Amino acid sequence: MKRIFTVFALLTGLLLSYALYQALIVAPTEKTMGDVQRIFYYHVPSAWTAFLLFTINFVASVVYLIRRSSAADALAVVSAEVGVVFCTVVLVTGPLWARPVWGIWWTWDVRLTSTLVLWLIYVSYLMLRRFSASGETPVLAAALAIFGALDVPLVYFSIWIFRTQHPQPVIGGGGSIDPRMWHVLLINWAAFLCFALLICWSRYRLEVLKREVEEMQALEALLQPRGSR
Amino acid sequence: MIRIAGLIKQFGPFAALRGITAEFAAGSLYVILGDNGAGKTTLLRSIAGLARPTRGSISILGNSEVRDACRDIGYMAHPSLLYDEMSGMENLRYFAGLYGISDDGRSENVIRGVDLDPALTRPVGQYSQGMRQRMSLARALLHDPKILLLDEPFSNVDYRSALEMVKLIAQLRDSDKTILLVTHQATLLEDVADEFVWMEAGQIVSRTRELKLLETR
Amino acid sequence: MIRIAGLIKQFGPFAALRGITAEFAAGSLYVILGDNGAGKTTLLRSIAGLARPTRGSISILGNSEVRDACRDIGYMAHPSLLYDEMSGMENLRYFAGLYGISDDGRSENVIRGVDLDPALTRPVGQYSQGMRQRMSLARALLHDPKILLLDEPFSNVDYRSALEMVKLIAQLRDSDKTILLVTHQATLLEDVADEFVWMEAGQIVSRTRELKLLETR
Amino acid sequence: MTLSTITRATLMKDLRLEWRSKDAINAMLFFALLVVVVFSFSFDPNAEESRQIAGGLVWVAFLFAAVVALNQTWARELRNQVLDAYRVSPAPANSLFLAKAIGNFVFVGVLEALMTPLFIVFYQLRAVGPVWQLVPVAVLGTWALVVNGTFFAAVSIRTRSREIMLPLLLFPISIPAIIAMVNATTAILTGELSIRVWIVLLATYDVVFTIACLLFFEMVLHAE
Amino acid sequence: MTLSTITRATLMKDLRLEWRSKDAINAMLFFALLVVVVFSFSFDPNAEESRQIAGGLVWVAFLFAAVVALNQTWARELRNQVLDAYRVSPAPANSLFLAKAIGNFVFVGVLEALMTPLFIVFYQLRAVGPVWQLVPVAVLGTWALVVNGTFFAAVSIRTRSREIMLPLLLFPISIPAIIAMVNATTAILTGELSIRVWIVLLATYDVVFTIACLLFFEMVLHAE
Ligand code: HEM
Ligand SMILES: Nc1ncnc2c1ncn2[C@@H]1O[C@H](COP(=O)(O)OP(=O)(O)OP(=O)(O)O)[C@@H](O)[C@H]1O
Ligand SMILES: Nc1ncnc2c1ncn2[C@@H]1O[C@H](COP(=O)(O)OP(=O)(O)OP(=O)(O)O)[C@@H](O)[C@H]1O
Ligand SMILES: [Mg+2]
Ligand SMILES: [Mg+2]
Repeated sequence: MKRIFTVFALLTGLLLSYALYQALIVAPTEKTMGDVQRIFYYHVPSAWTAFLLFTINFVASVVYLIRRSSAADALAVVSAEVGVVFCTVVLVTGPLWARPVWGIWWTWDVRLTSTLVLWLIYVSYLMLRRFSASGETPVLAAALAIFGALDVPLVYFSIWIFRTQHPQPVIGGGGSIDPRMWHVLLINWAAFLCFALLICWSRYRLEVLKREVEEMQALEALLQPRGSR
Repeated sequence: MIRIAGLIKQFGPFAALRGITAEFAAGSLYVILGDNGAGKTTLLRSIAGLARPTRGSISILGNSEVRDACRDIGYMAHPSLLYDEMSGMENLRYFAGLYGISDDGRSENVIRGVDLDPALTRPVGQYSQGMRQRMSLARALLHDPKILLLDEPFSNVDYRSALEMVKLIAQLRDSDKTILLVTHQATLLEDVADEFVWMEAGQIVSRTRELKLLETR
Repeated sequence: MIRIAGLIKQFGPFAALRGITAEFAAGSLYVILGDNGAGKTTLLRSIAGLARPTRGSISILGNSEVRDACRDIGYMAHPSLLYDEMSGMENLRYFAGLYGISDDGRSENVIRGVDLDPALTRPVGQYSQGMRQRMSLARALLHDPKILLLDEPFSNVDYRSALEMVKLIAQLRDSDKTILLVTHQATLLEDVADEFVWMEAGQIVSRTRELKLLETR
Repeated sequence: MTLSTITRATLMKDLRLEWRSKDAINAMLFFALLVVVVFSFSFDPNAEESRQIAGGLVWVAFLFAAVVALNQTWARELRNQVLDAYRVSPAPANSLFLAKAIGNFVFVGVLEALMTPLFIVFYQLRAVGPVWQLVPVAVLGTWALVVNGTFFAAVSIRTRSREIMLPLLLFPISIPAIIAMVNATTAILTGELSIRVWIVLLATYDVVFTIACLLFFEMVLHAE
Repeated sequence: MTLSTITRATLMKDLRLEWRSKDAINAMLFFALLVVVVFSFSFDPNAEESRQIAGGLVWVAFLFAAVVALNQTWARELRNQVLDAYRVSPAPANSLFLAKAIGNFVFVGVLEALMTPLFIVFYQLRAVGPVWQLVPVAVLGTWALVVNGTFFAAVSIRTRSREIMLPLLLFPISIPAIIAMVNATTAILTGELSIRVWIVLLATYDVVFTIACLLFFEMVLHAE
């Protein structure tokens, strides 16, 4: 297992470097935006990866509620944490891109706002886990995760009708995209997916280990004699 | 009839109950004794379904899921489990509703049974401590449950009323209920208890028919 | 030295204390007995300055204004008067500050005196009921007051610890303190009490040197 | 012993106690009054302009007032651990939930009924669109706030620093409802657009989350 | 055993309980962000009017934070009747009051410090007047909110006569402070008028009510 992990880590490193090379050197420079546009290769894969992780969080939460398996709960925490990280990358690269291109850091556009709301929902999920004083945090957290997932389509829909009432700064060109760009984008996405998987994997192992240690400690406490208090 | 097997309850790293296996039969009064922090309250809470066992199983009247037997359990806790802002009668009327009991007669009788006046309009928050304790017992008895879990019912209750309570409890026992009673005033129950269950550090260390204070330890 | 004259305390139309006149001398342990709702707690609260007498006067160590003597009063109530979220030691450290006591040694000693461990990091809210009760006694003793008002200190405390507490209280009495102790477990104090004060319906009905349970009424 | 009997009994008890103490309504009313005044000083109550932002104004005031009330919902049940008495009883968890949610709906509803005339007077509002439509918007919107709020208030009492936790959990989930309420209200006041789509959105939100709350509340209540 | 030692000890205890872990600051930051986002759905932040109402907007947000904080100020002291332990001790009543008021001030102050940059970034606010003047306005205004709020929160828990609607008591008293805060902020943002008079008003208000609170708090605390 350990060996597979190391090999996978090396492969991911290679893929990431290759994708970086592709993004910075190989990909053609965009005509109107110039080199800033290269943020695209980080911005978009991060977003897709974050969406994927949030989906995993939802599925894991449902499974947890049905099976009450500790593994599903661990997976839910891990995917939410890593998902929030990637979502944060989107929220940071977005404004970095917006500033030179639109001249402002932020605007209340559909895509931007819905991403922000998504981020807020999952941060509140992590907050709940952190602040819970209950012995059954996973149950409360899983309920919140499901509420959050139910909310996402409504958020997107509401913001979509809300903000398109007025003209908004338009993202990208929409329409066509240079096939070479498309190619680089896919490579980057593959690299990001591997990277996310890698982090999730090690974070998951850490989480499982932590739980095992806690269980050991509890067992130890059981076996040791104790006073009344 | 309560059957407990290998019950362990942990709060984080701390084990409050460390492997309890026991049976409690109907028609008997069990008095649970033990030092502060021995785990008596935790045991009762587990049986009542308020604390989830970390390991082990509890079966009540044949139900392996405690919730299924909740209609048969009467639980009296350290805190009063009463609304301070309402009078005793108002409280009982509300709780009776939760058990589907709609006539006030029953509530009034229970209140009289613990030697209080059902006509008292004062809110429970203004009762004296002992009156509150008795009201709390009344709440536990309200739906005439088959199993009674009483956590220190005599604390703060005056001597005379405590004797009355003992009589009441003995009667209940005789009407075929299973009664688990935690107390530190074991002498009050010397004559009526069927068995004394000694707990220490989360375990049951002995069960005796006679009360031998201090000597047992 | 406490002097009470014609003390009346009314809650709206209800008179909880109806004319109490008494003196309590230093170096004595007074055990106050009486039915639930007799007014024992109300009496202690009036002496502690928490309830304002409707009529009558209370003088403590010569101060006719209770607030002036507050440094000399240690009060233990039914509720714990402790922060549930802090550990025992943290609680005492804070309350020590209110009395201008800055060294931790004193707090630690007091906690050990009630047979608890000052190193316990668990918050008081997670203590067992009896542990909380003892912590509450520790808080009352913290500033070594000349007058101790203890409202049912033994309730929920296990038998062995209650005996230890009695010893501690006897020692305190011997170091010239005035102790007023309300309890329903009078037998515990049979040998150490100087006087038993019987209350009934807001009045002191008798004061005896010996304990005669039930017979007196 | 049906769901509705217990719901009614619990609701009645809560309303009676609230009537005696007036805790929640006091806090809400104070806050809402302050909000009206604060805003009235911060812009010209020029009819044209105020109509544009009044929808947002009103709902922000109600939202925050609701949070203040919701925080108190469970406080009474926690004192003396009365909630435990409910948990050991055979009463269905959902009847408690419904009672609390309906109770909060009544509080916030009363508040809205009291505040609306104030807003109208202070800001010289006059709706251009059909005013009666405000009623369904208010009902659906308030329920949206209150149903999730009650649920998350129950979750947040299981956490440290519970007061601050409620808005943290509630606001992100409520965003679609807030958008819909604000836009529908603005649309009615300015009479510019149809509110059909917003009503549909609100109704969907209400249905989805009421079902979700009813499905999960038992779990939350019986979590240790 | 001076007033300030006990104030410090009490304040420290409260802050420690509140902040038990550094998560608290994260929670507050998140809260601030949420409030900003919620407002953005109620008002079009890109619109020109938004600068006109920004003064009011910001203060409503702060007010909300303050109400959340004030609501829980005394709750902890009431559980297990710890307040009684304070009342039987020789510690001066005012040190308790000051500790609570300062604690709330810190809480609300931190939130203001966190929210302000967020408002600026998200709403593209740009003050025309001298920005540094916002600091004294915020400090004086927050203290005004907090000092009376703490006092009246204590009154409302100590007195049995809840019948007097507390808001109706507290509300008129707070109005001058709110007018001053909002107008001063708007004046700074639009750069139109001098804020001298508002600062003087706020300072007077603060001094008068701090003194009044300190004079009467002992009475309130020791009322039965
Ligand atoms: C300011 C914060 C921003 C955020 C939060 C944000 C968020 C997102 C998200 C979530 C996606 C993936 C969603 C999807 O594929 O449907 C995305 C895609 C994209 N973003 Fe951004 N974005 C931001 C700014 C920008 C800017 C300034 C630009 C360029 C002018 C930009 C250009 C794009 C492009 C071209 C895509 C891919 C479009 C597509 O695949 O449909 N974004 N952004
Ligand atoms: N929620 C909790 N978290 C952590 N520890 C707990 C919790 N509840 C109880 N404990 C601990 O478990 C032990 C047993 O507590 P329990 O209340 O069952 O004791 P008890 O036998 O009822 O004592 P008492 O006679 O004083 O009431 C105690 O040491 C207590 O501190
Ligand atoms: N705040 C109050 N308002 C109204 N009545 C009160 C209040 N406090 C106490 N009483 C009433 O005064 C009487 C005496 O109460 P008190 O608490 O002094 O009794 P006690 O002797 O301490 O009883 P116990 O042994 O049960 O603690 C009781 O009938 C009680 O209901
Ligand atoms: Mg116990
Ligand atoms: Mg008493």
